[in-house]
Amino acid sequence: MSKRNAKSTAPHERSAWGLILFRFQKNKLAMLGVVILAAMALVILLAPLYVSYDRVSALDVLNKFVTPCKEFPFGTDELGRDLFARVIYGGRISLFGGIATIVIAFSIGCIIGGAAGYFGGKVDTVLMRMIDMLMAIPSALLAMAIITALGNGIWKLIIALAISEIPRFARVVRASILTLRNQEYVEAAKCYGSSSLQIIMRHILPNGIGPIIVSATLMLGQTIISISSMGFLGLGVESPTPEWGTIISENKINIRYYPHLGLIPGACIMLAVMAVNFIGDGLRDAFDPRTKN
Amino acid sequence: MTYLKYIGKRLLLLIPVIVGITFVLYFIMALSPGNPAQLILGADATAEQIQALEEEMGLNDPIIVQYLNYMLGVIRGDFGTSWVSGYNVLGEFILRIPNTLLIAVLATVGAVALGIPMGIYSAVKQYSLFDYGGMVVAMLLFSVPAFWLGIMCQILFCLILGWLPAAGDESLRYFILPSIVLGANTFASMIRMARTSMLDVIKQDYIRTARAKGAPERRVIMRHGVRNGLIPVITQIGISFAGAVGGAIVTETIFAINGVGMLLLNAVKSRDIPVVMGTVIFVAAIVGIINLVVDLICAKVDPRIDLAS
Amino acid sequence: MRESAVHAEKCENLLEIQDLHVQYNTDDAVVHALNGFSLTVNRGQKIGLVGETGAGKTTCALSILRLLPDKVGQITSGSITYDGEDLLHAPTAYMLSLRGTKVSMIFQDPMTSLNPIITVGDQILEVLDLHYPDMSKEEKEKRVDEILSLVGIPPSRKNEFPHQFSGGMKQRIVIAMALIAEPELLLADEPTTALDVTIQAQILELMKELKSKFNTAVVLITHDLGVVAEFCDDVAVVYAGEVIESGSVEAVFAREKNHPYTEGLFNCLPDLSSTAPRLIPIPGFMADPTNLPEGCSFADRCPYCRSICRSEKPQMHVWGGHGIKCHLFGQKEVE
Amino acid sequence: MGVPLIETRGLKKYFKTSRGMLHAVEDINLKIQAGETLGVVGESGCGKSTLGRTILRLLPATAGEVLYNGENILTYKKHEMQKIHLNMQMIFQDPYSSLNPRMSIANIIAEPIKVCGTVTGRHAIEEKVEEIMDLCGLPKRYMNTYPHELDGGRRQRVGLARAMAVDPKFIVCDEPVSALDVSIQAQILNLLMDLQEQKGLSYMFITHDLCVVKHISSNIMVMYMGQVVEYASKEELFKNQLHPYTKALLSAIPTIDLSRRSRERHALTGEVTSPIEPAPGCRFAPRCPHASEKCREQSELREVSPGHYVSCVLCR
Repeated sequence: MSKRNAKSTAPHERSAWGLILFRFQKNKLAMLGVVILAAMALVILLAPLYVSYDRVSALDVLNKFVTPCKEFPFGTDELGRDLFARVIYGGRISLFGGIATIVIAFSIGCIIGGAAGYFGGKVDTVLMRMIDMLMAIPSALLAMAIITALGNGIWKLIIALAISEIPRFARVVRASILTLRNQEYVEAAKCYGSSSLQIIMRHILPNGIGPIIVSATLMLGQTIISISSMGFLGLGVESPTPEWGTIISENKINIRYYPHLGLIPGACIMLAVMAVNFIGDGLRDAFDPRTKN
Repeated sequence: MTYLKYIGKRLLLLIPVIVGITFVLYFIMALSPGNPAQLILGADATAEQIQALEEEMGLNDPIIVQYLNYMLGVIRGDFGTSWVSGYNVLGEFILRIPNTLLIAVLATVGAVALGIPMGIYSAVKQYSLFDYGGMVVAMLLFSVPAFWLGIMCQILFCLILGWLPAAGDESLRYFILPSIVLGANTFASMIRMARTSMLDVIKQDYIRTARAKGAPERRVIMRHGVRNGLIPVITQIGISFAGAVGGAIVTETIFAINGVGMLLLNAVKSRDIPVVMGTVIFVAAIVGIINLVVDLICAKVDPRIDLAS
Repeated sequence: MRESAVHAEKCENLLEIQDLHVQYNTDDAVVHALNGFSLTVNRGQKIGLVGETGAGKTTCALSILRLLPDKVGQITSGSITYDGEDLLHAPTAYMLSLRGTKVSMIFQDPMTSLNPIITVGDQILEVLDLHYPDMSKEEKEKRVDEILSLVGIPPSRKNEFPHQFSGGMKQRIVIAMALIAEPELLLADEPTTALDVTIQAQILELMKELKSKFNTAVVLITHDLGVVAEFCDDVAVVYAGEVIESGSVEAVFAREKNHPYTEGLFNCLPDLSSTAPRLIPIPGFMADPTNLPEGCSFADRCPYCRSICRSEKPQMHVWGGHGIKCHLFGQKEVE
Repeated sequence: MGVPLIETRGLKKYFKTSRGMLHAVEDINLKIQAGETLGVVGESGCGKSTLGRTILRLLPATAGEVLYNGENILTYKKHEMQKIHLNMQMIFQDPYSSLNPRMSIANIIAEPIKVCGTVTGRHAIEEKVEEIMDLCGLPKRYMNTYPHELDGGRRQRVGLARAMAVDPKFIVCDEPVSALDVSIQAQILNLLMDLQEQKGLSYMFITHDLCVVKHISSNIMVMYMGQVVEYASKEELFKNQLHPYTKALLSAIPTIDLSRRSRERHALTGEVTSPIEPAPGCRFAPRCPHASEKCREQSELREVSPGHYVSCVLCR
């Protein structure tokens, strides 16, 4: 008898959220992702404290193609611009632009998908027809078509990418609401007279948010890649505005002889995307432990 | 017969989708700043010349009339002419689509042919060295931007090693590297999808039933596991192919392949709206047909799918 | 060892499980699923294995076929002997030749236990493909047709897929698959739980018929005492991974002498013929399989619990085939 | 007898399907007096759950009336619905999906009180929750636990506590014990009966298990493919069941009574199909051992003896 209550297994006495957090924290790769992403975000956000923005476009013909050294930690490019400053300030667009895109796509996708899933019927049919329409075109093409209309600019790029990602969010949200809508606890809530808003806020959102956050995270990775690809193609952001993709694009021909010009911004993209993907995978396993093992 | 009826129905359903998307795009583009007449005639055109051209192009009509005229043209197979080059949009597209389709198909087929078996093997040998290795490769390829991978491959295999040509589209050899670069992402997602799907299937009751029948492990996996595990992966192939067509823009730029991607990129940069519109319509149609083919394959593999309903 | 399988004189005891211990090693804890599980099945016997969720009934069946989940399920001690052959140490090839031919199994949920993308005919035929490679294609097809009509499915439907059949029909197909090789032992894991009562009656009736036709021994795993009373000759009551009472259905269901747990089960069962206004529930919950008590695992819930029950595991006390594992019966004459 | 607490008149619920109209609930007339339990028995797909949900307006009725104390609640406007919520509640089959996994036990029970506003003030609500938990046999220490930490029996108690939180008069119990082991099932059944005695509750007890229904009901309604085939008091039904389906259902139940082992069984052949665009006449006829030409006529529920209704042409 004595040993009965002696051992308490780890997940006991935790709320459902606590349990998710617990599982997430146990995932080493996911925690590594959090650390990497937090460090990158911090470095980028605090940039003004240690590198002046002027250095981004300050030409220095005497110091062309400097390989990484003490004075220029990331070296310089063919115009002698400080790659460190360019990469750090470029991160503002590549990383935070990606986050902004996802936030916009996420919000609008949630509203569209949520309305379609919760109200069903005609609302669903109409909204889903529109979503199907957008899905008929590869999202890269859609984004480019929208940029054609809007023209260049960081926010225009973000809006174009966000619009091209809305359909996928709307679908995930709708699917998760469709399964939750018929849960018995939702029926119980209707039984005691909860309004639609109460049901969505108290019952559907807390339970459906898991898979949506997971897909948002996994899509954030792809969006960071999309932004830098657009930058590389010269859409949305144009040289000399620093952005990880534009930096690689403007140094394209010199990378063979000065590899740091390609490796450093490339590594930044990969590191950020990988960190986000680790977090996404970790969240998925934490929300739905069945996918693991 | 059900197949033909289904195909017919799906193709008909494609029409409202394309009409809808052209409608939305046409309006956005019509409202965007910039004067096409100016664009066509160049900077040193006089105001009279511009006005005359605007009149001729119907730019002074209400947008809805312009749109209807455009769609009437589309129905007759006339997608207009490029504002920049003056060439026929349909002709331009037909000239370039083979190159794009070639790399997109090569990339997707290669990624599928390699990725699915690897994913399945990973699942069967879960937690083995192969499994971990496969996951690392998939994660890396999933996180690397295609343009960067493209440049790096170009430098390594073309410039340094000299194994393959770096740019152009003269022979099949030119397409090898672009296809690999374009297929990398699909390859990664195929490994991951096939593995997840297979892990899910292995846990199913019917797998246990097969074992209880006395089927050896190999047969259990090959006969009962793989076919079921493939179903969700096949659905993904259609999406991946669409992604590859979109991704071709970057690949074609890096390897200087004269395909639809390049056409579109140049059109977007010069705001050549007829070309953008035409390209989007054609690509939507191609993607729609590919998705139809994928759904037909799914129905073939999975008897639970009823095409009639 | 291998020779004994082809021994001319067959053992009387078809299956003998001795003191079996099985555990599941999960991420969080070690779950002790079977704790000294013993059971004997004779040829042609119909024995019911009754117990609640988590008692270890299914684990027992999976252990016999060595189909416990890879790496997680682990047999730690004990023995399983089938027809004189030690199954726990038999080579894989022997297990493969055993499964589906000599010992076959029916699973609980007919909805999921058939492969959705293979025709039902082919799934039944596969058993013959696996175990009778020399049989001609026509002969196999004929056998499939025969068994299908035997379980009440028109053979003309054999080219259809599982989703085209109702739940009851699927279970008939599963039974056909299990019986086509005419096994000596059938492990039926809750074969009727997922079905409606009228369909359950049909399936039980069918199993009875087929059982007498093939003289198959049946281990019927169920949580329903009524099903046992109607279908089985003998019964073994399982609690927390051990058989705590066993005997003929007549002896156990006479309700004269029972293990306190069995007694509790009878008392809390709403029955058609009983008129009691209130049921008498068993207090408390099943012992935590990750943390089993030292003594009798039922002690916590037992109305007759004494100090010895908390410290010492009870022995099986047997009277002419009726055994009860309880200290209460300790002082009384043993055998 | 006065006005029944719950009454339905010609209640119908049809669903649109790709193959036509599914007549899930067909023309149901029932009465439940205060303090009584109506057992609704039938196999899966017979429409018993749909009936319960239609009565509570969780599903919109296709036709007919639902009367609560003589008032048709199907015509109630949104603001009048509060009356229904305070008086009519439901408990569900699956103790796993019927509780919101993200809410603590106390919150789950407090939610209906807050939504309905029967008790206000944080302290008062907390007291009420404690009172209800005590009533349903849930120790106070579970207040801050979450559903996933409880076993099936305790979860089912939480589900019951949530329904009891607004002090309803009538509860629809949709298979509340089917997912539980017998020993736990007995606890819940006893609890339901205790609550009924203390609070004068009425139940509509939906189940496929005739043994359970016999234990808890005052009247029993047997459904088959959306229709009532037999409706009588418990004593009458078990003593003198008339409809061939009821007989078959009863004889199909496995019993622990060995003396009944060799009883004559009315084993049914065939299986239930869904009532999509059903032909008029008895829907049980295709499986009925006594079916004849007459069964194709419009069948209706007839009172064969006081309070005993049967829908079969054979029982005049």
